[in-house]
Order: sequence, then structure tokens, then C-alpha cells
Amino acid sequence: MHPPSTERTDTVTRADFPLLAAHPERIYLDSAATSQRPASVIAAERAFVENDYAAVHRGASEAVGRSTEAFEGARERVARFVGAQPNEIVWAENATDALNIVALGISDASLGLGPRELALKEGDEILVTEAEHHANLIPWQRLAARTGALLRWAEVDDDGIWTIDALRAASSPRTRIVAFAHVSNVTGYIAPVADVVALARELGAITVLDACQSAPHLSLDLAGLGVDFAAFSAHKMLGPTGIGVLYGRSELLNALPPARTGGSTITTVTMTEARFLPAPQRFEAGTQPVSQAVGLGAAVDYLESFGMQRLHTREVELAGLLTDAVAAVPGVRLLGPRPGAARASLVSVDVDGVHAHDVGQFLDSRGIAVRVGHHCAQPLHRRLGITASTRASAYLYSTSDDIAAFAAALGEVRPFFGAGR
Amino acid sequence: MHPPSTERTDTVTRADFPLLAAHPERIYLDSAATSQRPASVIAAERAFVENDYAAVHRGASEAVGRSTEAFEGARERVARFVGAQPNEIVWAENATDALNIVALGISDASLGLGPRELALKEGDEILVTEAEHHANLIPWQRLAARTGALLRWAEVDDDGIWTIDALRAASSPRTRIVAFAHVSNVTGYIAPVADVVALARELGAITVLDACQSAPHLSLDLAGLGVDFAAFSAHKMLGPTGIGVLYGRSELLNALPPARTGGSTITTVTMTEARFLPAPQRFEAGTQPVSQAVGLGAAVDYLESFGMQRLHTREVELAGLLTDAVAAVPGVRLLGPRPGAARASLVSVDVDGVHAHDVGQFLDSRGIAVRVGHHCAQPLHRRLGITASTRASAYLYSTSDDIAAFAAALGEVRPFFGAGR
Amino acid sequence: MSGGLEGLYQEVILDHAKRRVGAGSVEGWAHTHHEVNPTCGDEITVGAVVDDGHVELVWDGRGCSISTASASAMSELLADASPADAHEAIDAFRTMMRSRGEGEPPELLGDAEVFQGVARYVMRVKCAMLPWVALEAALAQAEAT
Amino acid sequence: MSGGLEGLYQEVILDHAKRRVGAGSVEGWAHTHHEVNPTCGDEITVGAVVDDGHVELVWDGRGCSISTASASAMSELLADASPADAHEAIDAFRTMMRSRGEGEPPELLGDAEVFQGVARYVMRVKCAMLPWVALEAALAQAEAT
Ligand SMILES: Cc1ncc(COP(=O)(O)O)c(C=O)c1O
Ligand SMILES: Cc1ncc(COP(=O)(O)O)c(C=O)c1O
Repeated sequence: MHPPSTERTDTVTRADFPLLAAHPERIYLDSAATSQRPASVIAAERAFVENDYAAVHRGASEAVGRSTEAFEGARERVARFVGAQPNEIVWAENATDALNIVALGISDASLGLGPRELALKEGDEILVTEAEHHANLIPWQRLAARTGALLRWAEVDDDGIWTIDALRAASSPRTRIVAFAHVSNVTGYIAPVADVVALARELGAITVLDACQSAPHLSLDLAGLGVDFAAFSAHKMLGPTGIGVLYGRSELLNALPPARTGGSTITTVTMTEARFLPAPQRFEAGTQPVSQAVGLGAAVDYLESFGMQRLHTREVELAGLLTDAVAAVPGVRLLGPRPGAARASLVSVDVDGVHAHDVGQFLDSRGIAVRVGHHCAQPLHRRLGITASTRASAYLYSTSDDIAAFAAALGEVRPFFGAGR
Repeated sequence: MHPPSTERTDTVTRADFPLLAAHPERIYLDSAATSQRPASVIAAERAFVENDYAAVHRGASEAVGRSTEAFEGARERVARFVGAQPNEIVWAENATDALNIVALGISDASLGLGPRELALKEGDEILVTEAEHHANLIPWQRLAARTGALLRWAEVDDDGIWTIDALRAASSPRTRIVAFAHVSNVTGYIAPVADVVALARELGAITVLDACQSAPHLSLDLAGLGVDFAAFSAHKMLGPTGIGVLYGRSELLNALPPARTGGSTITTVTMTEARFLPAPQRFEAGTQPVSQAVGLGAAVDYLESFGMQRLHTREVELAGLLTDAVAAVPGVRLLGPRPGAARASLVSVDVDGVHAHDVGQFLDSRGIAVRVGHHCAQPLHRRLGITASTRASAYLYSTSDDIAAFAAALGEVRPFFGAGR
Repeated sequence: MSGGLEGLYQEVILDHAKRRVGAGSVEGWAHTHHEVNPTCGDEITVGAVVDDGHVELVWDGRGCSISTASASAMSELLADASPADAHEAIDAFRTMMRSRGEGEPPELLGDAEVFQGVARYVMRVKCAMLPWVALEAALAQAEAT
Repeated sequence: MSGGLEGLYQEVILDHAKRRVGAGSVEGWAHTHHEVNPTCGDEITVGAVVDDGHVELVWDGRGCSISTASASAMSELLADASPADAHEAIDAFRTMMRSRGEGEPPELLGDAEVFQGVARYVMRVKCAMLPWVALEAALAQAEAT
């Protein structure tokens, strides 16, 4: 049997998570992919479905009223959680969908289906970084292909890190959109958001923040950061799958044409024309992920009652343990910021002589769930000279024993596969 | 207190539905908007989240394997349920999203981002009906606006019904797409699918079936029907919100470019280009509604174990009771097929002298949930000379007492509001 | 629950819905504003002018008894009011509609105070607000000229 | 669970992953096919010709030990096989990989029978299949000419 004892020394919240509580032997270090749901989130969704479920915004009944209030209440809580107004919060299927709503809306504006000031012309530029997740890269490639705009990118260094200087070097007076991840899901690098926003303002460009790896971990103030759009997913912040969030500054959000259209987005429809409601409704076509919104609201409550400041302190600690664990094993290369530098509570590594899939399989045999692959960031991996890496990522339910078990197992990987013999 | 006793005479399945079981006084006649979830669906989702939850398709671990199998297993069950192959089933946010995937994909093809045979040119025609739900109307209006194609439509008669002749009259040799609802969510009219498919083939046009109101109620054989695309939502067929289904004939689905792009849809990504996987993965960008898929799988199991043939027989009965209930009340106009003609188990009515909102409020005070408004079909209502109607819709948990209560309350509406005095 | 229903559809409301005070054609009115309730497609257009420090108004539209009665009660209350009084009434009405039916309705609303019963029905608040929102916009136009 | 791990990474597999039988450049080969494993970005290209009723093949690529060993074992097994035998082996391998590790592995697979242990790991089946799928496509090209 595998070594880690199922007793943990600094279990703060593990008991709140039914999956982790029911499976004490499991070591879950894959929260950057998707997080576990606490009992309170599962219960909130269930209570809603069993007591108050009815179509939202549609009809006159009391049940519809209760459903609608639960749904809109969740929007208010999410808005407050990220420093936004409720009408700046749009429900999407996931963060990927949220980013596509922006890209496809600008595409429609460029075809004349929206305001001129949002349109891209041939030769305009979209600026991203070489470290982006595919979700914040391919939609911009496609937008460029649709409009004749050009995609530019800040290059990363040998550690996979980009700087504001690299971003500036890739910018031009024709830069119209700057899209970047707040926190890299591969390197854990934290972007200099204020500098990027300042650069974008100088260029007159719109900023789009991929907040997938920051919203779950940092106390966000989107209005304060001054970004124009931001996207994140519930399933990475203790909430359910099936719901993501697009934030947009009210003015821009109301200018953006809805690319996905349908019921509940309109004021008046004739056979030839539709008039759209203001944001957020204009983007919320069809029946929304209603019980999932209620679940996300409960996730936000859980995070707030834990305390985002306390979470941050805890994660700095966990990040330190993770980098220490990696540094202790010979033949393992840490991607991203050097140990000691600021990083999110995750590490991605390349194990010399052993493919990431084999590393992951070995760790799995020790009960440790990590993520292996390119983590939807092929260009970054290619730049780092590898096709895949192994990522361990922690969250508030992670314990120092989890990371100790990871360290121990990582040390056995190369011997097992006979690497470096 | 309101009259209906909480004992029901033909309760077959009401006990399986926690909301209905916990609230015996509630009369839920709004299933065409959204259905209630049986305990087995809620339990399946919960068991998955509490035992097997991990990122799907991403990583090497056993947990990922179990998650992926549950997720793909749901796809297989849904495919079998509607007479399709698993790789012809794409998960979407809802049916509206599924219809938009088709419209936006054709839009991209028209811009040169997909195969020529799917492209629309200026002057090409898209054919719909005047009875469509906004979800199957506005996406085509926008596609027309993007490409210079023209939107044509089959007109309805004074009952709100269109015929194959009306559709043919509105068609032309330039018709490239024919999009229509299998069952109208307002009138309950059942479309002559075979005739429409034959017409579309004659014209060389693609068929898009809005199956929102048929998938939950009829035994579907999409391959047998011969439509090219179809869309439906889980939340109308006992499943969760947050997930819908796009069906596409394998050949066409693989030709359609994905308008929404991101992680998990690709084989190779560079900074300048992305290559997409075959369907269905090419359309499933980002983290999918995983637990919702598992819930939908359980909903399909529930429907199959009830028996779709038995359901149909039951619904013919319920439809008869509903039309009888309406016919018994003076000053109430039934929209759609005449009593006795085939219809889904729903009725929409216009109450002379009382606005639908007021009708709905009155019924709500009697514990009866119906839907009031334009039901996302403004053009149809306008054609019928009204802005809104009141709809009562039944499903397998509906009982004859529910409908008797509806009939009784409907009879009190005009007297209460002093209409026709 | 019937008690609830009668609290919502008070005699005054059903009566106003029939009387339709102030209803008429907006044709020729310089300042009009059109509002739609997206869930039911109900529409109202309010026309307003300010003449010699007094508001004149008219409305046209179709809707449920709540929105029709609300337009009627609003017209009765504000015919000949000063623009300042009209704004004060609009604000008071909005505050009352957000009250969920709690507290005392403001006296300055006259008959329109009966709409406090509507505030308990979240899905109907929009119906009652519709004419007031349209008036607010029409009035803003009238005052801007 | 370690038992499971050793069942997956049997000596024969780790050995093949090192030996890389049949690895080489595909340059100049008339019929090649390229396959990618989308989750990890692993790639393999297989080149094939049919000469005098015998299959010749080569492969190039990078990947995990499972896919590399699978390519190596495949090359050892099928060097000089007839096209018919190659197809039979590909089919047998696919069937085995779908078996979830149950039943007896087919004898005709030789060393490659050890991959039956992989069939129990759903997420790794794709790794083991990758070279066989690429060979199937390259062979189809070679036979079509
Ligand atoms: C006929 C029809 N089409 C489309 C839809 C849209 O479905 P959804 O809101 O689940 O996207 C509905 C339901 O509202 C419908 O009844
Ligand atoms: C940085 C980053 N961006 C985007 C995404 C996409 O999120 P989702 O899959 O929830 O759409 C992820 C997670 O996979 C991510 O880590």
C-alpha cells in the first residue's frame, strides 16, 4: 500500500468537502483544473431544486418570483465578490464561453451588427501573451481571421514568464485589444495588471482579463483594477460546472452586440428584426444555468466566510511548500517563477527522462491526483522545449501532508522509470 | 384556502419528484417552460460530485478516468435515446446555444473559416416559420444580416398553424436552410417533419429541427427523421439546467466550423493557428457541464424506464383533458389545433377581457403554476392579435386533478376581473 | 392566498384599470417615451409637456390591469402637478415598489398608495413601474428643451 | 495499487520504451501518417511501404513510455509481416485495448500482449493505440497505390 497516512496535521476545511471526507486516502492536487464542492454548495443547489425551482424571469407566479430572486441574488453576491455591479455580471457556460462572448461580439460589431467603436478593421492588432491558455488565444486568432486584424504576442523567457516590457514591445498604435491571464495556469506567474491596464489606456485598447486562476484565490476588485472585461469559471472556485462569469464595464457591456441570441434577451421581435435588452440580459439567451447560479452564490458565501485574506496567507504557505518539494528532487525542473518569487499555489514541472503521462500515472498509483499534459497551453510548452508537464495545484482544503506525500512520490519517479541511471 | 384537495386520483409518478412530493398543494402546469427533476436525477448528480468528480478528458489519473467514463456514458445514453451515434451528440449550454452553434458555424463558413459548401452567399435564403420560438428565429435573422442572405417564413393561419404548403410557398431554389420547431411551444402543433425534410432535400437545403418540445415527450429517431441538425434542452426533460444538446449528422457536424473556441477542442495549437478535433469535441470548448451531463443521463434512464410509448399514451389523455377544460369556459379562446386534432399536452389561451398576467396571477393564487407572456414567440402572438397568452402544460407527473383544478380556476377568472359583465 | 389576491387587486386598482384616466393618443405630443415589458410584450407610451410650470401628460398602451391602473392613477395624481412634485412622486413610487410591501406608503401618492400591495409580488413590480418609468423619461425630454 | 502500477509498467514495456525498435527518420518514405494525442500533445509519424508482399515500417515521435513502447513492440512484431497479418494484428490490438483488461490476450500479438494491462487504464488506452492507428492509416495509403 502507499505511504501517506490518512491522518492530516493541518486539516482546516477538508471535512466540509464530501468527496474528500468520504475518501480520506485521496490527495487532490488538481484544483487549478477543477475544485471540489463543499457540502454547503451541494445543499444549496439541492434545496433550490427541491423547493423553489421554476422558470426564471418568465411568468407571474410566486414560484417564478422565488426562483428569480434566488437567481438574481446569486448575481448580486458574485458582483460584490469581484468588485462589480450586478448588471456587469453575465452568466456564461464557462470562462471559455465568457471570453468567446467578447470575441464574437466584437466580430459582429466588425460586420456592422454593433457600434463602430467596437469594430476591428484590417490591420488592427490584438495583443496577447505566449503564455495564454487556449481559451484566451484561439478566440482571438479566429477574431483576427474574421476581421483581417493581426494577432501579436508578448514573448516569454526561458522560465515561461512575460514582462510588461515584452508586452509593450509587441504593442503598436494599432493595438485595439489586450487579452491576458491574471495568473498563469501553468507557471503560476501573476501578471502586472496595473501596468498592463496603463499600457492599454495609452494605446486606447480594450483590456480582457482571464481571471480563471485569480478569482478563486485572490480578493478581486475588478472595477479598481480598471480592466474592461474579465472571465472566470465557477467550477474552479468551489462552485458547480456548467456556469461561468463574464464581467464587463457597464458601458462597454451595453455596447457589445450579443452574438448568441434567443429568448429572454429582447424587448421586441418581429420576423425581420430583434431589439435587445440592456446587459446582462442581452447576453443570457435561453434558459440559464439557474440552479448552478444558486450553487455559485453558495460557493462565494463559503469563500467569504473562510476569508479571502486568510486564504491568501494560507496559499502563500502552500506555494512555498510546493516549490520546496520540487527543489528537493534531483532532475526535476520547475517552470515559472523561481522559488521565493511570488506565485500562485501551484507548480508545474518537467521530470528529466520521464514523460509527464508516466509521472502522473505513478503519482496516481500513490493516490495523488495531479494534472499532466499541456494544460491547454501548447505554445508555452513548445517555447519551454517540452510537450507536456506535470502540475500540482493546491486550494484551501489542501494540507501540508498532501504536499509532503507529493514530494515523497515525486522523488521515487525517476528511479522507478530508470531515468538518469 | 383554495379548493383542490391535495389527494390525487391518478398519481403515477408524483412521489418520485421531491419538489412535488414535498409540496402536495402545488399544481405544476408549466413543464413546457421547465420540468421538475426526479430524485434519481438529483441523486445521480450528487453521487457523482461526492465520489467521482475530477476534470474530464484531462490527465492520466483513475479519477479522471471515472469522471470521463460517466460523462461519455451519458452521451451514449442520450444518443441512443434520440436515435443517434454518440459522436453526433454535442453538449451545449441549452437548446438556444445549440441552435446558435449551427448559425454561428455557418456564419464562420461564410466568412471563409469553414468549408465552401456550408457558406451562405448574398441572396441565399433561410426559411423558418412564423410560429418559431425566438431561439429558432433571431439566430437566423443575425446570420442573414451577417451574410446578406434573406430570411423567409411560412405564414400561419388564424389558429397559429402553418402547413407544408405554406412552407413550400415561402421556399425558393435559393433556400439553403430550413429551420422549424418539431412541436410548437405555444400552440402544441406537431410539424409534418417528413414532408419538410422531403421539401428541403428537393431544394438542397439543410434542415434544423428545434426539438425542445418533442425530445421530452416523443420517442425520437433523429437519423430516421432525416434532419441534419436538432437541438433540445435537458431542463425540459427532467434533467438539470445548464446543459443542452446539439445533434448533427456526423458528416455535417464534422464540416461545421466551431465558432466558440478554446481548450479541449484542438489537436495542435501554435500562436497563429489551431487545428480542431473531429466532432463532438471540436464544439466542446472549455470545461463542460460534467455533472449536468451525468444528471441528463439519469433523466434519460428515468424516461426510458417509464416508457416513451406509455408516456405518449398518457399525454394524449392529458391533452384531451386540457382542451376539454378550456372548451368548458366561456370567453376563452384556444390557440392552435382545434380540440380533437393532434397536439402536444399543452394549451395556450386568450381570456377575453383579462390580460394574461392577471390570469396567471389569479391561477397562482389558487396554487396553479402556468406560464403567461409571449412565450418567446412574439411574431406568432402578434399574428394572433394578442401580445400575451396563458399556457398550461402537462408532463408525466401531471394528474387529472391538476387539470380539473385548472379548469375550475379558469372558470372564475373572468367573473373575478369583471370581464364581460 | 385569496386574501393575498384581494390585497393585490384592490377595488381601487380594478376600478382604475377600467377608468383609464389620462388615456389618449400621443400623436402630436412633442415629448414621448415608449416602454416595453419584455416578459409579456406590454407597451406604453407616455407623452408629457411642461406648460407654465405645470405638467400635462397623456398615455397610450395595452397591458395588464396592474400597469393600466398604475398609468391611470399616475395621471390622476400628476395632472397639473409641478415638475418637481412629479419627480418627487416618481421617486416615492419607485421606493414604495422596492419596499416588498413593508412600511407605510408615502402620503403624497394619494390613490397610488394602493400599489404597495403589488410590491410584495416581485414579478409584478415591473408592471406597476412601467408608466412611471416612461413618464420620467418623457419629462426629462420636456425639461431639457 | 503498486501491484496495479507494476501490471501497467511491466518490464517488457519499460524495456521496449528504452529500445525503441523501429524508430528512425520517416524522411523519404512515400506513405506516412501523423497522429497527435490531444491531451498531452504527443506525436508520432509512421511510415510504411509494402514490398513484395511484406510490410516495411518506421516510426518517429515523442511520447510517454506507453506509446513509445507500443510503437517499438509493434515494429518488432510486424517487421516483414504480410499486409493481411498486419491488419489482423492491428484489429486484435484494438480489440484488446477495448477489453478493459479482461479475457485472454490474443496469441498473435507476441510481446505486444503485455499491453493488455494498459487496457484497464482508460486514460492511457489512447497512448497505446497511437502508433497502431498511425500504421493503419499509412498502410491504407501504401495499399491504395
Ligand atoms: C420550442 C422551443 N424552442 C427553444 C426553446 C429554448 O430552450 P432553452 O431556453 O432551454 O434554450 C424553448 C424553450 O424555452 C422552446 O419551447
Ligand atoms: C488560465 C485559464 N484560462 C481559461 C481556462 C478555461 O476555463 P474553463 O475550462 O472553465 O472554460 C482555464 C481552465 O481550464 C484556465 O486555467
